Amino acid sequence: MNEELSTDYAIKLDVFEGPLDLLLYLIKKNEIDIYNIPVALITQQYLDYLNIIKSLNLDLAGEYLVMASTLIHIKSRMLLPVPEEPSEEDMEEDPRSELVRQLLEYQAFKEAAAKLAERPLLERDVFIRSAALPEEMKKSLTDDDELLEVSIFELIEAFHNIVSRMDNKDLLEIDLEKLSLTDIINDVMERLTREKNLTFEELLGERKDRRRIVYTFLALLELIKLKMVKAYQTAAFGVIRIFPAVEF
Amino acid sequence: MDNISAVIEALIFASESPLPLEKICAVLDGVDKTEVKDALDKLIAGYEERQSGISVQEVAGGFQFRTRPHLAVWVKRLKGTKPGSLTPAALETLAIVAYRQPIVKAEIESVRGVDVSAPLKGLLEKKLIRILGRKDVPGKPIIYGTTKKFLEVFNLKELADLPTMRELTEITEQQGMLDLEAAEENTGGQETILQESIGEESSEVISEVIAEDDIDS
Amino acid sequence: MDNISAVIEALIFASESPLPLEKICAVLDGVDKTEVKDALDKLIAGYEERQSGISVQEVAGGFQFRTRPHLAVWVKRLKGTKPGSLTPAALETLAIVAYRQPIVKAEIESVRGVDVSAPLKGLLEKKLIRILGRKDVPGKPIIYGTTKKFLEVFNLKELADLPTMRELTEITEQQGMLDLEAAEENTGGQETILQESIGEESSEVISEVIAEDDIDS
Repeated sequence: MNEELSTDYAIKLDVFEGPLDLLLYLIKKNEIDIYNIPVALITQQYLDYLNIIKSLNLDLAGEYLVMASTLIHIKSRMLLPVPEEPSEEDMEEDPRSELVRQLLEYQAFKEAAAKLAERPLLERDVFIRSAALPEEMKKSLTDDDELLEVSIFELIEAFHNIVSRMDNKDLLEIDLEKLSLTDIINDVMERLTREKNLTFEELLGERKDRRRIVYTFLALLELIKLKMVKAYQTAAFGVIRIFPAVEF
Repeated sequence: MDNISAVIEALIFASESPLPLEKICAVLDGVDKTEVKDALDKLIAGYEERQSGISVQEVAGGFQFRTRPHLAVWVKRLKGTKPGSLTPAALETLAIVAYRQPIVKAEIESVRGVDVSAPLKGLLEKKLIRILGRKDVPGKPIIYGTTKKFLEVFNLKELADLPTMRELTEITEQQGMLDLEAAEENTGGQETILQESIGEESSEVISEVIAEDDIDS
Repeated sequence: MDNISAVIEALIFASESPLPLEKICAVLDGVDKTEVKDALDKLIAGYEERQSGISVQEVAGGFQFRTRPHLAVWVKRLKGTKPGSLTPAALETLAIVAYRQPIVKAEIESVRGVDVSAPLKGLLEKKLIRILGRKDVPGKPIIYGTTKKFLEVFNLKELADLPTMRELTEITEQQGMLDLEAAEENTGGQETILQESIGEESSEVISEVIAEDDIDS
């Protein structure tokens, strides 16, 4: 390895966006054809780079190590002797092909990102009106049936904030099952409010797949436990009717 | 240098408050004040001549674009262009209802630690939550749940589409800590990963590299 | 009735977000759509002809006044430059989401080759991307997509307005032939390079370089 190369690494230490970015850099640096990467050379330079990072005690993301092992794996496969009469499979599988595909794809997106950054960006290259409209205008603009612009992300963050303020985090464990159940619970309650009382059959409606039946049943059990609904039966094995627990 | 009138036009447009002449001069450092004033007058005159829908007005000691008064009737027809947002209190309350429903007010308050009457009312008005029913326990507390509009606003097909705790930790947790853990894990695991995935030949090479590495660091 | 172009000018100016043609038509109830479009075109052309400091741009499915890009330097002098531009990691992640949406985190990571939790979070906070829902596969991963704000920030009319991306197949075809020749040449040299660079020498060089570097900084 030559000195110039290592100087260069040392300067560029922090600028790589990941192992693929580093590999692209090495390929460009060595003026290598991306379709025919000399794996031994690139692997060595790659490992040299990791060495520098480690000796500088910088954090090294795990992905770099995974790539190191991938490179070495490819290298070892390329060192295997080629069979005298190569079969069809051997011909079509260059051990490097998957890596090349990945590199090309990454390169394409890197270029796309650069192109995006060249556009006239709001607040960097172009600016919109930031002055508020006079009060009398503003009023009429907002007294409409209000549009809301909130993202789930904000909702999650709000919930996350609450959780991190609490000691007992188990209380707030969420699982998908529970949420699916809640969908049905909301549905059941909505229909009970409208119809006053319903049979289990009626609750199921048209959708009678297995999952739906099970969830509806579970939802009812939950609602009864929560004392939100009551279930009545006129006779043994008779039809079960569901009522809201409290009229409102 | 760019056309001074155009620069002034952009400055007045982008300014948050009426832009005083002095400030324009300060930005156009080096340009004579009378020249700036001339360019500004030309700009104002241009909008007047064209009878455009907006004009540069001198207000509160500065210059600002405003729509023309006689067009106010049209502007007022333009409704709801700015989507509203939720207050942090409303957002937190909504989050609790969304994830913990069906839920009563006392339960929300025990999580948030404060009275939630106001945010609950706001959310009901905005039709993001609704009353599901009452609980058959003393006091008959009202039970809240989210609405269809809630799903629409948050672009969800169903409640089960809400991200879970684990996922939200993944998204919101500070990266720093995770990286450190991952790094440690990986350092320990190196040898194993390499040996598993690589033939004997090359693992020698790696061991060398790693050995060198250990000495260096 | 007022001059339609002037009304449209006032409406676009007053709107808090890019104003869609349909909304203009709705306000100008009774005016023929082609007439509205003509007046709008005339308005846009007027600003172009005058080489004014602001112009009407079509972004995110609507029309909006924006300052001209070449005047940014002046506007920044007025407003002060704000940091907080996107990091390369965020930009790459955003590009992948923009071109590949709807997309899940694992797919983004497989393209970038690194964990994308941090840039994803940043993009969500900046409201450039949003959670679209969940993918109906085991694990129900969260699906991401870009927002309207993404279009606004990047001055795009719509997603189809994204710059065309270099197609992978295209590159493959171009270079395919050349590689075969190059491949043979290179195979010979590998062994040598490998032996040269692995020895102790190289790690010494590195240590030296690092030492130098320390002194320099």
